[in-house]
Amino acid sequence: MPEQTEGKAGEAGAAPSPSAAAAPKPAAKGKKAEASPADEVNLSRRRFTWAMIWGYLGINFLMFLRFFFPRSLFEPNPIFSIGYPADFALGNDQRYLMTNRVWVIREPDRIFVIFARCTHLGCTPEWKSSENKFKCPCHGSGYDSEGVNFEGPAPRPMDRCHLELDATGKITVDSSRLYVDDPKAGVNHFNDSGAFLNV
Amino acid sequence: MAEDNGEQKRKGLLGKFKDDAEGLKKYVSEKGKEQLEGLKEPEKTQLYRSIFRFKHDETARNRALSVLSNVFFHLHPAKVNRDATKYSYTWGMGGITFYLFIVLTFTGVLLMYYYHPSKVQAFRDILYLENDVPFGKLLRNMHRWAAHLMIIAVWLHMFRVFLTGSYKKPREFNWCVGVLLMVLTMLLSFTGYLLPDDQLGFWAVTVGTNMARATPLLGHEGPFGPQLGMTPYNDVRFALLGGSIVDANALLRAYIWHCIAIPLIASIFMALHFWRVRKDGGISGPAPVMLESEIKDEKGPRPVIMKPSGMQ
Amino acid sequence: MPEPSGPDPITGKSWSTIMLVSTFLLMLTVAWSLWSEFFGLRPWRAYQRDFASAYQDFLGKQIAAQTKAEAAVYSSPEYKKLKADLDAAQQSAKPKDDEFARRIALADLQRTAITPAFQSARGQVGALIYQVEIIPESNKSARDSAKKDVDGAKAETYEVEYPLGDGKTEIRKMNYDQLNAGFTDLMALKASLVAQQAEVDSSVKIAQIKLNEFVKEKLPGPSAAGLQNLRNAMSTFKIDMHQINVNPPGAMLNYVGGIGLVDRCQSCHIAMDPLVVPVTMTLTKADLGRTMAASHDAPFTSHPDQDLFNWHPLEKFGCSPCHGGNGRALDSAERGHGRYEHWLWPLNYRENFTAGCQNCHASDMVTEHAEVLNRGRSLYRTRGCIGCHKYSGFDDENERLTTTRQQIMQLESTKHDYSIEIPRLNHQADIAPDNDTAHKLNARATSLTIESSKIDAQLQTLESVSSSLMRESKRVGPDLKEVRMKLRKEWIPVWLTQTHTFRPTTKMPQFRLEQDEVQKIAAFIWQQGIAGQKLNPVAPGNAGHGKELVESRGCLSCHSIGEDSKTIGGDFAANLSRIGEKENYEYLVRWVHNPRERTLPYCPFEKKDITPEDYKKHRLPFQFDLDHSRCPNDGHQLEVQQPTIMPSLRLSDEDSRDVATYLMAQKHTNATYPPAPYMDDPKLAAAGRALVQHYGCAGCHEITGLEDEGRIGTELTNEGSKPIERLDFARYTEDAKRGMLINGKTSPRGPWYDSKGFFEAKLNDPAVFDHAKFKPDPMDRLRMPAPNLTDPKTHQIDKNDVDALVTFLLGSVDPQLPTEYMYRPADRRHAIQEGWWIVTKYNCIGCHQIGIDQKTTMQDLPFYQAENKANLPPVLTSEGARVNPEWLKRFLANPSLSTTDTNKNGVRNYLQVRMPTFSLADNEIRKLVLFFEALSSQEEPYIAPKSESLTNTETTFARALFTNPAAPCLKCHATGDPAHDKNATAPNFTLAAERLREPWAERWVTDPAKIIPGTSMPSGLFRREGDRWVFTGAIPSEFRSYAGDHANLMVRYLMGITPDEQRRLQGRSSGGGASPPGK
Amino acid sequence: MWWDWHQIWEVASAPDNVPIVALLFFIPFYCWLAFREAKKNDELIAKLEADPAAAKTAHRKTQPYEKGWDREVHTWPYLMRVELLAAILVTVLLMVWSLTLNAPLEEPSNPNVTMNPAKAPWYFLGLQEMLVYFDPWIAGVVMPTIIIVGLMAIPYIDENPLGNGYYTYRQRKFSIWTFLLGFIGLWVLMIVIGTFIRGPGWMWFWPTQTWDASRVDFAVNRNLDDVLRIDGAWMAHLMPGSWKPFSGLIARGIFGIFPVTFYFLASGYFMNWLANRTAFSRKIYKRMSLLQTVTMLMLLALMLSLPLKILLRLVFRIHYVWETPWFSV
Repeated sequence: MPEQTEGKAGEAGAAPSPSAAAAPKPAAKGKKAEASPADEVNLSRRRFTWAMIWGYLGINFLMFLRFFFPRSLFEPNPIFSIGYPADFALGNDQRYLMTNRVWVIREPDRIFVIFARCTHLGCTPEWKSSENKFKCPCHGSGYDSEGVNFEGPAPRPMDRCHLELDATGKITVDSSRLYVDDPKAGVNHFNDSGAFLNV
Repeated sequence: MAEDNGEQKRKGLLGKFKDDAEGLKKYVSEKGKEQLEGLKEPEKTQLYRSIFRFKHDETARNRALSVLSNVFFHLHPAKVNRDATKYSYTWGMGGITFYLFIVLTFTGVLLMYYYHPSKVQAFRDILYLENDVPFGKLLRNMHRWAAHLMIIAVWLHMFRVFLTGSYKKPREFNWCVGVLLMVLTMLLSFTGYLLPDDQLGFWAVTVGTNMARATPLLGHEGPFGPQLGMTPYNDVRFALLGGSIVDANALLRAYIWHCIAIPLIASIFMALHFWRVRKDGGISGPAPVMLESEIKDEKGPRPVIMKPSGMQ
Repeated sequence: MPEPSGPDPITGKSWSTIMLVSTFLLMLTVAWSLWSEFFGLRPWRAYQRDFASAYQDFLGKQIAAQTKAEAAVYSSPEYKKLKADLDAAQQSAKPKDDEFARRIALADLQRTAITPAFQSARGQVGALIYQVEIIPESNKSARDSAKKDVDGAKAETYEVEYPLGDGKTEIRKMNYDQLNAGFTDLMALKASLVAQQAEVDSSVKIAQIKLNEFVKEKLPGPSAAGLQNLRNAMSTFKIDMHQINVNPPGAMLNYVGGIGLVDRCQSCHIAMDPLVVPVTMTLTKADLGRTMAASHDAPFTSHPDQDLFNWHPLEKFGCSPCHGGNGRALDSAERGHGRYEHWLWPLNYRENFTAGCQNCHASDMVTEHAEVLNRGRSLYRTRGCIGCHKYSGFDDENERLTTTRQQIMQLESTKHDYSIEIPRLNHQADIAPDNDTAHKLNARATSLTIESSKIDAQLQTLESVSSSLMRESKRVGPDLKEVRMKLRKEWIPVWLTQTHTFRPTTKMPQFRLEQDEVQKIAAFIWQQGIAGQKLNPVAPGNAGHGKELVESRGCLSCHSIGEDSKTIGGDFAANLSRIGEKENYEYLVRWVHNPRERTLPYCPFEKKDITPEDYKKHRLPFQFDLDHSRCPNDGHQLEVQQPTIMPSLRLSDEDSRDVATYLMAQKHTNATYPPAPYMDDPKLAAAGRALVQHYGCAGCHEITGLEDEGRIGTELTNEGSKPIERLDFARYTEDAKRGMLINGKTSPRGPWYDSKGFFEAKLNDPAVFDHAKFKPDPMDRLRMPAPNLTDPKTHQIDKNDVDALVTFLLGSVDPQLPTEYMYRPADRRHAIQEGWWIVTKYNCIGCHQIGIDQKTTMQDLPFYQAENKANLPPVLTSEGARVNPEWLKRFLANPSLSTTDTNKNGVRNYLQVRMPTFSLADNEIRKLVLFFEALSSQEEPYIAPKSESLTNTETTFARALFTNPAAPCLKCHATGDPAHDKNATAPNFTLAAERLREPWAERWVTDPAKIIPGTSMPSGLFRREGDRWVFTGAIPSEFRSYAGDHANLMVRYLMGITPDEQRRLQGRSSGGGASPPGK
Repeated sequence: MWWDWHQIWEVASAPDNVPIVALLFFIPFYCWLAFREAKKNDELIAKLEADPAAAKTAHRKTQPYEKGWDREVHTWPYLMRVELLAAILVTVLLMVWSLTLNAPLEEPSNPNVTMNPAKAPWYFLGLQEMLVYFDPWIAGVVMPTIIIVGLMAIPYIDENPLGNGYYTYRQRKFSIWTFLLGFIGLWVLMIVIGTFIRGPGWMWFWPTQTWDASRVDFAVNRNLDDVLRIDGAWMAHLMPGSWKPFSGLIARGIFGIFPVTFYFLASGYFMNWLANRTAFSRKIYKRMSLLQTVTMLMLLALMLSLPLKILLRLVFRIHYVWETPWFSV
């Protein structure tokens, strides 16, 4: 004896539902006379029943959607400490490129952290110390020593990470909070507090 | 609205626009209303009809069609013995089993999204499911309990079929298929037992597969096994576990048996099972009782082999 | 056709109702599942809501208080002044500062102005240059034309609207080079400008810093504003899961314990989240108006030991690696704490928290911040657990010794084979048919000869190693070979039966022995003792003087004396109260004189004591000590010392007698001992031997014939992670599972079927799991004796001791963290780690203060209070920086610094208390020296700084200073002249040269109190004058002109001082001579 | 410790045992349901047998029927609604179950620590229990195979044309009893034993007896030949010297054949007798072909061998009845 899934219950949805049985129409029964009670079908109740079945399926569907978004990941933690400001000499520092995909830039007056992602299509540019610029291997965008684009298709300078001093005076970087400078959009957050540290 | 335009000509541009707007408004409101009306009965929409190729006024024909023209339903006959709908006769266990099988497939597939069949991760993935994945715990519980329920359902189904003698001619073969399906069900559950890679599963499977050591001829501890050169590394148990102990390979094998191989085989047999139910004359009963007095005596020579069915 | 009597029961019945009901149920279940997903499994939401409100109230109060405090400070004159300074500084700096600011801004403007032009120019030129490069050198013409293009591009000018400041701009035509130059120049310019600006602002910065420091000092903790921010944050506090995702960047997916670790503890213990409660703040339940009693109604305290986070940052360690528990489970406290059947790493209970440290700090003897654990470790050692239970890292000299011996024997056999082989080869060579076979054979022979000489070298090393190990290896209990000389016969059985009543503080555990067992064991112990070695009788000494010695020489920093409330002294060694009842006077005299003295040396190879006869056989004098430690029979290293920790105090024979006499008086006069004739029954002894082996007495004691007995107990190195199935709860398994205690009460913490429960039960009563068992044969019973954990005051088992040991055991697990988490430092800290093992082994801390705030046993003794504090042994907190390691080695080897006159302290012979001779093994000395150097972060090896010798003027000046009335050095410092040294309270200068490190000496003379607070050495002898130290006292006129550093001069002089120089000075020294001034 | 209710609760409430507890209710309920139907049918049958005339015309079902009712009803909706309802109710049950009970998850697997008791999944506990009475090769391999084969053979050996498609007891006494014995007695019951009776060390604990892992009980098992003192001593001197050492072995090996063969003959005879008791069963029996008969008798004999062996083992403490170097029974 075969069986129907919720799915089928679904398609059956708008078909005359079981409770239609309450109203076998003479047409349906052919010439056979039949004494059947409660001739009119309680439509609202029928709809309500089906609504609940659909509702159940709907909610389940949503639950399954939620199911695909686990509460914790084991991806590298975007928040990390890069030690004391004094650890960085003038110029750019490659130490955290491999582990965190960032360059730490120390300038006479400030430190900031460039997120090493080309603003064109998201490749990781390389630092060409000879030409004193970042060059993107994918489509040749070039950025100057501050990560500001000057050649190639890149639309805007590379983004900068949020950074702040923790209680012990170490620099904490959060590469999930990025500061954007987009001349076209006319926004520049590079000078927001948190986009750089004064030293 | 051609002649509308005709009139428009004489009017000013502005007025023309006004009227157009008016017309549009009217048009939209009217049509909209009537079509909204139409939506009250979704059965009448084209969309709906494109899916269900029959009308839904409750005529015998449509009731038949709704079953026959539906890929899922049509393994039912259009009409059934009026008493076959009686729960006291059918117990509905076969159906429930199938339903549970589908539930298990759903939940199982979802669980697979988070499960790696590897010694390092298997156990941790279960923890992950329990603690980190929304509804993961619920799904795992459902999967497990549905599996247990399915086994009970299968047994009761068999029990019922026996008690109503529904295995008798012409349903002998389908009974055999049923028996195989039952075995497969238990194997499904058994292979799934190992997957969390916890003590419970590990030792259950160890105990279970250790019996295979003793397979006559094929197990390295079974009768005449050693004489045939069976060792822990070439006997049937090894074939089951992919190793001499329950380890990474065993886990992977269990996983594949559980998620792909057995479900596949089972579904084939299920198809067969259901098809045969129809072909062997639908659900077995309740049939009209037979009387002892009506048994015809055997005629003709008695073959020593079992008699082909139909001889009576 | 007939009408049916009724409606068709199938087609005629409507199911709508039941359908409705069932679908309704369906909806209910779905609602339920949603509820459980979002609330049922999320108890922490309630906690957080609760916390947010309570915390806000708390912060409110804080803010009020803080604002008041701040107001007070801001109105204080100091603050006003500093503020004023700051403003002034700013004022003065302002014009220049603004100027720079303006120019920097301009530079930025200009750069932005030329950047676009420059970028396009650079791009173009770059591209063209590439074009040039790809044309082969050979094709000159093409190359040139290409070059031209480049030049063209370079020459091409761009119009730049170049800002000139205050809004004015000019149109400049700039070609590539100009742009390039301009760009780089501007960058450089800006850099320099910024630098100059910083220069200008430096005064401001300084003032600012001063101000900040002042404020920080006056107003510790977060500022009112900060608090306010916190509070605002809390008012909009988002109820959400707080988790630490321990997954260091760049790490593999599976990290801590093989998996990315996620700890959610902070979701309930929300105050532990530094983002919620800053590390500079602490929060207690009391602060939030909660009581400790209701334990997990509000888990709202901040971490009690915030310092730990400096070395154990949360983002690296999370919570559960140290504390245990199931860090991710949040659906209930029980599951989160991992306190359910199938979680292998449950949360440690409060009293065992420090168990977690052992995970990584297993190789420490002393771990900071982990008092309980440390106590556990030292108990494990001192209470003799180690005697039966191996624990890797703990006192394994014996094992190492055995392996060394095996190596030795193996090498010797090889050597022996060679010695046979070589002549054989030579012989064959002689009879060899032809030359080159002969050569071959000879060559082989010679190579073997060389080989065997190599082996000799190896053997020598191994021998020295084994002798060193033999010195290191100590036993917990006394040597029982000398029992006949030492003990009163009748006392032994009494001791065995009532160990803990006779001496409540003894280390020896109480064994559970049947009376006959006691007799057998006692008999064996008695009869295995060395017989026939009579000690010649000694006259009794002066008990009174003995008492003084015991109290003054420092015996009491290890030993205690007196009973119950009258007990004084340390608990490191035995309590001497009833020693008189058991000891034999002559033996005691010998022991006090030198505890390491042995009656007969023991040869580990022949496995027997070497008797005078053996020596006679080889015509050797019967003399054995550390310098004569080779066996007369086989030349191997002998055990020539008592394997006891107790050092020699180098007392004279008289003193030893006096002490012994005094000690012999320590007894209960009314104590009686039944005669024990059976002690001489050889049959009993034979049975006794088996028993002694069975109970593993040889683990702690040296016993004839059982010297090499191994440890009988299970190894406990990984006891903590032993699966519960392997811990036999015997008849109590079910009770333990159901939380019923052995005494029938219900256990406060519910089921105790876990390691903790087992350890506790076992330590409280080692026999517990024999209860209700039927074991008529005592040999079947559990052997573990009752360790002495009773608190002598309460006579109850000291719960703290049990907790400490349990903590230690719970922490002893197979490593679950990646090896890089293990604390195995390679740098100085390693030396410190190593050193503590020895320092605690010999109880150096009984007399010396080594750790900064560590207390010594001695400083609490009644004889060292008030003015007697000066008689305490030296504080060693800066020893590493103070002394020359070479000297320290010598000193540790022989603290009297003299071979002849040893009855004194080498350095501070003015002290009553005596630095004893531990006859440490070289290995130990090495470790100790490194330890001290590491403690005061000194480099190793030490290379003395070169100091230029004094000119004559300097010498005379130095002498003048030295004898200056303002600095009566020789008043206190010893000189070697007995008359003078009577009142000396400081070391002799003649030692300085080889003992002290110059830099330290300089720091010392200038400000001793800074190095050792409360030292009797006067501070303020020198005052800072510019960059040099100048003597504070009156300086003789002729030296006023001296430009050098006085302190340095003084030190250099001291380093060169000789005895007769000293004598010469003594005459002149105003404070010198027998009578200090002021008398 | 006796009367330990906590123990029972512990076992019964273990999440994985819930299905078995459920089984304890399902089986009786459905048996009751089935036999209620059977009773009705049997009464109807009796009536009709008594009155052949009526038999010609009567509506041969217990289910009510009246003229004018459809003999067949539309699957849609009349069957569908049953199925839909069943689906919904099962879903509800499942959800509630999953929300109230968590699927067990124990310690990470560890080959060095065996759980005590180490139990197979509940639905295989029958086999595991069989392991106590038979060698693994029988309990673990032969028996399961025979069960499967036997089940599949049923339709081919059951020659009773009656009771096809309706519940009846009278018309199928023999087969129904056999099946009940097999399914309930030898399968479900064994599972229940394996779950509730078998404690640590697979020892037999009566309900309300504490599962004490440290319990020690005396269970020496002898082979039948030991009991009968078969040592082949007398054979020894009929043999060439080189064989002598094996005489005992051989003697036992040969001896074992007798009880086994005897059992099969005896049980076969017994079954035969059983199957020939009523006139009806004789009739059916006559219809069966030789092969059918033999197969049936074999299967029945094998089935009965289980309870018999249980008896031998538990009561007479007999380990093997037939011991050979290669296999033992």
